[in-house]
Amino acid sequence: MANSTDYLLAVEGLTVSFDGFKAVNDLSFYVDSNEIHVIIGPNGAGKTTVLDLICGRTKASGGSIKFRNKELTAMKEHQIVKAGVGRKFQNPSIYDDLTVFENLEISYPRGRTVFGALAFKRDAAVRERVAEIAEMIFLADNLDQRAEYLSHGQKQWLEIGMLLIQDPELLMLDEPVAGMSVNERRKTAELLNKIIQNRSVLVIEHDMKFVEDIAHRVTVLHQGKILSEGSMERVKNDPKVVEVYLGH
Amino acid sequence: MTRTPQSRLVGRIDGDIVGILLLAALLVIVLPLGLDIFRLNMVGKYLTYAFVALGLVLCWGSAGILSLGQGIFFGIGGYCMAMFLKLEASSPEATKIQSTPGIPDFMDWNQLKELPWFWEPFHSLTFATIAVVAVPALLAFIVGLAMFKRRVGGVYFAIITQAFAAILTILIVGQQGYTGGINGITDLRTLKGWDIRTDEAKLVLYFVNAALLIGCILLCLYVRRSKLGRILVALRDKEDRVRFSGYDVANFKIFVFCFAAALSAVGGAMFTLQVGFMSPSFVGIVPSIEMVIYCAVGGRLSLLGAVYGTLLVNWAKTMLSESFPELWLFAMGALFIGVVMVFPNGLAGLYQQFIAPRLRRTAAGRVDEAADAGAPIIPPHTAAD
Amino acid sequence: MSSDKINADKLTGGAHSPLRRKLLLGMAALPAIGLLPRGALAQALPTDAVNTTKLAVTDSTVKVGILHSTTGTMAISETGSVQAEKLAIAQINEMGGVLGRKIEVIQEDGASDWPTFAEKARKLLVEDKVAAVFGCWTSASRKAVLPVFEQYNGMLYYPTFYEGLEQSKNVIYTGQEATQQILAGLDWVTKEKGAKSFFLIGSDYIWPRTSNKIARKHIEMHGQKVVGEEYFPLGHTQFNSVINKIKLTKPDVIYASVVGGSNVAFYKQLKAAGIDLNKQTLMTISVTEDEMLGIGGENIAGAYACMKYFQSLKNPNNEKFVAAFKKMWGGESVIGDVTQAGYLGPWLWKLTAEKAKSFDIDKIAAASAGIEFTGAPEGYVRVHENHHLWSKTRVGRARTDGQFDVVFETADLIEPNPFPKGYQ
Amino acid sequence: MFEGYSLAELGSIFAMQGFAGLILFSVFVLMALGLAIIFGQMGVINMAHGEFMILGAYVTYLCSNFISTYAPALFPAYFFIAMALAFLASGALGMLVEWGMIRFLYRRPLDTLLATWGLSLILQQVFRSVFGAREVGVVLPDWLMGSVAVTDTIEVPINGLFVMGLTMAITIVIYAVMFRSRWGQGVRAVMQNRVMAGAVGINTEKVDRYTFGLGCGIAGVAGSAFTMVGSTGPTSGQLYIVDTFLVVVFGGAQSLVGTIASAFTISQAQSTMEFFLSGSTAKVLTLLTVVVILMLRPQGLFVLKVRR
Repeated sequence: MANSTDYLLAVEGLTVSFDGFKAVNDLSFYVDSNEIHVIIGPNGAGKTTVLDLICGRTKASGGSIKFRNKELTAMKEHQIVKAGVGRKFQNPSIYDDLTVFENLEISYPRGRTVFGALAFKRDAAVRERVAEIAEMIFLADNLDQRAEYLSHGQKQWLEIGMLLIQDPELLMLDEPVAGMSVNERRKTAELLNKIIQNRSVLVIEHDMKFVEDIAHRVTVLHQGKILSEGSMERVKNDPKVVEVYLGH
Repeated sequence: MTRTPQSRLVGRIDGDIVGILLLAALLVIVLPLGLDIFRLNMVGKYLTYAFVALGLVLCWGSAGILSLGQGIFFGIGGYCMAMFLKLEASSPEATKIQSTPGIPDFMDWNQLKELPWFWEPFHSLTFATIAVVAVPALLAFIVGLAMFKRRVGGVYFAIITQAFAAILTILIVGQQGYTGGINGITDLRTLKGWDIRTDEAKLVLYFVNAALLIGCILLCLYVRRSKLGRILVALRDKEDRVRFSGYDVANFKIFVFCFAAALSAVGGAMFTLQVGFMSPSFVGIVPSIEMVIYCAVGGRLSLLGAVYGTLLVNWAKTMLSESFPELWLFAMGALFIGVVMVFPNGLAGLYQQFIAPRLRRTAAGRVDEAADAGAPIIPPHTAAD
Repeated sequence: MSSDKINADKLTGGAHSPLRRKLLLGMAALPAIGLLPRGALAQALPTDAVNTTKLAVTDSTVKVGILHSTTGTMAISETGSVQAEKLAIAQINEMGGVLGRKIEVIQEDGASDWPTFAEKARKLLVEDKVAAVFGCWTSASRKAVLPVFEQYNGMLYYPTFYEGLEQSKNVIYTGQEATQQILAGLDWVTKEKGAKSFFLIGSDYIWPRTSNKIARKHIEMHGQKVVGEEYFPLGHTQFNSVINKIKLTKPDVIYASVVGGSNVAFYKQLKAAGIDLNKQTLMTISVTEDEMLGIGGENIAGAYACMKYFQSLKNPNNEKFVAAFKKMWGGESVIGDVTQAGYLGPWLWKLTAEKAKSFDIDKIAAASAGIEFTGAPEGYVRVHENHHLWSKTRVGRARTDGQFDVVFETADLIEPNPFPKGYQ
Repeated sequence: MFEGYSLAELGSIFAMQGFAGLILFSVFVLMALGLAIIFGQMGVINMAHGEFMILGAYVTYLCSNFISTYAPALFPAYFFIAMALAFLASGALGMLVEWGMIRFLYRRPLDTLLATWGLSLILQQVFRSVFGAREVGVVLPDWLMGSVAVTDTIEVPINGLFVMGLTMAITIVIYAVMFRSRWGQGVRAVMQNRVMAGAVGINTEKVDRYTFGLGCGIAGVAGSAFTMVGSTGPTSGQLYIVDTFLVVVFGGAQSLVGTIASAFTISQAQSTMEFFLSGSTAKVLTLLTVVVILMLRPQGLFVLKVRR
């Protein structure tokens, strides 16, 4: 394998074990620029762990993760974010005690050091950008509302908004439509289609309909290993995948 | 209160500022007029604990970091000031009966023949004043760096800070030749020749203390209203989200811990000045936890609440132990339990829940809305009587 | 002859000493105010005359303060002093009070907290304007209130044996300072037990450290050896390691100044480790009858304690005192050294006020030197010019029932020497 | 410091020193076991742990008085009765506290810390009002005091042996209860996933209450045993709290083995240092070492690596 790649994200030989149990085992996959890459797989396949490894939440036991040829495994979480990787959690992870405006503002990529934050001014640029994002995530009317009072779907959108405001090159979404109503789901797909312009997206999703709608490429994980990879069409017809999903 | 959305403050007079002005009026006008110098000095002493409570509002209330070792910083601040004052009180003339004149009396009793090196710089008031803030902040920085960078938090942090308080107490008590031991550093007399024991001096120190306190409240308010303040709240709620928004979370925790330490230390220094001595009994575990309850009673989220909470608890302690000493521990214990179980947001929470809405309704009918909006921020029971 | 002497003698049947007679000769010119009826006494000494500094004195009453911890960790120790002081005041009132005025007590709780002591001392002096305060127990609390008493010119009667190194116009120290307590005991144990080597062990704070320093100097001055010196944090409860060290160094005498809860653990573990105090000499300066309650007599029996008073002391004063104390506070109560010293406070103050014919602090302070109290349970005591007491030192041997057998008593009163030359 | 001692003397001293370390170890384990269950398994910070211990000590005191007055024949064996009663008293109070207070505070560990601190203040004052401010002396049966002479120079304190035996017995019982019984399985299930455990039919409230009661009951037994080596007064409990928490945290809160290993490490370190250095210095160094190690390895000595 080459040390230097043209891929935006190159995951090679990635392994992590918890007390001997290999949650991710010698995993390799690549994400191109402007590609929407979906990871699917049954429960416990190690999907969320992969995202955790990329964003630095979990430390790898072996292997490498290169983002634009920079090794991420040696970086701290906030450095990874600054390098251009954004991550959305499975459960909406937003600040309940702050307003929607403040939630977005905190993610605004300025004043991220201690003294930068102390001196941070809420100037016009900030307000405009927050308004712009809020518009995009359907929360323009809720800016002054405490985030805790948002509906589940709105919270998911807010978190996506918090990522968007940072304009990451790689956006990682962990089950963005889980627990949403049909209407919300439709709007979310619309939102995702809007925001995936000019960036790569790595998505974990169970909802096959949704995956089919958006995926450029699909990776199927099973027991920490890749079971199958390729277009949705190809994956769907792979007998190994069928067995894992329907078998037992 | 600071969490009121920005837009609601527009077009209204800032409630926090009104609250602070009212507190200032209480401290600078009402109390000095209503109390004799003896009681006023007591209030002054209580107010030094309010600095600690303010620090805890930021550290614990905002950021969710509960330190059970704030007494450490209060104590170190107090000791730094006490070292300067003790050196001034130990001039060769004043200590000529000692076998080594010119060093503090307790050193002489412990056969020290010369001033230890780390005491030397405390001949300078400037150095001592800087040390009051810098030494505790530095210590907090080191502890914070070690713990927060390794993501020690919550309960573990609380227990480790508590262990530090225990260690420091044993050290101070054990190294009596250098620290004055369990008796502490006592018999402090003058500050640059100005006798701090007189009634006039106590009055002046009271006002200095009150002014410093108001200044520190404003400083805390600035911090809380800055983006940093919102980040602290954010990391209390969802630390990972903050981390994955590109912040080095540990740095923010270290900052707020150091800030709280420095605030506590200012309180300690003012304590030494007003009470006239410093002893290891303010460093240990028990005073450190008591200081947490001051903050909790006032409301761990409210800066002003913390000040009123401190005044109220201490006033109650004095009153109860004067009339029913047996009851004091029961009352204190009940306060701890009550504040956790029944009103977790303390006095400030009660105010916001019951009094503020009623006042808002009343105020709504008036023209002069602004003046009334802040008026009731004083809880019905202050230490004024 | 002054009334106080008569009354005190009546109550306690005090013994006469040559020195006292000398003093009485000097006082012979005083009018016999003691013979006047009570109301007349107050008239003979109008309030304006006995109180020129606006203390809380009326024609019929005088206010004093009692300032001890009744809550917190020190309450354990200080309760006895409070009881003794109240007993003394009740007895004085029964006899007609001081200068014809009944004593009224204002009691404040120091709550085992030193600033609280300072605060309450200030309250007693500034708000209540008491004529005297009986109180404090730990050195730390005394150090905290001392500047207050000096600033507002009050009078403190301090009952605890302590490390010395202090002397104030505003304090009368009714307990022993360190050299008084220590030296005679060391001499006794040397002579009686032929002790050559000592192991010093104490709690880690100023009193044990200062006391051991004095002890060490004295031991080394006499060509004996200190084979170990150890301190443990207050509240420490594990002594097995140091007990092994003691076994290794085999000292002739274990010299202990461990206090509080540590005390209990120390003696229990000593016993459990097979050190029989009937064979191994142990001398303590920190265990009184009060501490024995918690330690349990069976754990410490055989140890020697060195102080100025034991409850079992045989003299008429003490028998009356013990009976009165038990009558007032219950038959279960025990009386330790500090409790007795607390009892002296009000009496000494009364005697001084009557000698000075005034409650004024300055006059009391000036008149204190030379005051003698023949009714003291410990026997005759006299106030030194340095405001400490001349007193005898005794050695008692602990019994299983929680009392001591007094095995030695110095022949003469020992002079208090709070700043001992050669021991610092 | 060893000049002038014969090899035999040194040998026996080291043997006794080793034994002193073991006694300290047993004391630490005994203090920490109850807390390890409450803190480690339930996540509750019980600052009143020391007071539960002292309650056990007071029960022992009452028991000793009662039996020596009314049934002196039983006196040699009273200690066992006292320990059983101490377990019941502290356990019952623990369950009451869980019912009245703790159950509202799960998920808020820092708040349990404050509330139980308040509880400890109240208990202290109750002890003071009931038993007086002074320490009480607990009279022990003669066979418990004294020592066994193994050789001429090595003497082993009987109460030390007793504490060690007791510690071992309690550890085994706890291990059996927590890891070998159906009930222990239930406890662990509830602690790992409350909702799921409830769904499969475990009465989570009851499990909580009994677990808390068990932890407090063990504290009571520990307090009862400590009347042999320590003091019994209203505030004696506070002396133990920092040490106890450090032992539990240092071991890695969830692990019983960890608690025991950490008690062993800390006790040996402290006992050795106490022998070679002076008492206060040893204490400071021990605490400092533990704290520094905890800062370097915040999860404690023993911890399972788990997925988050």
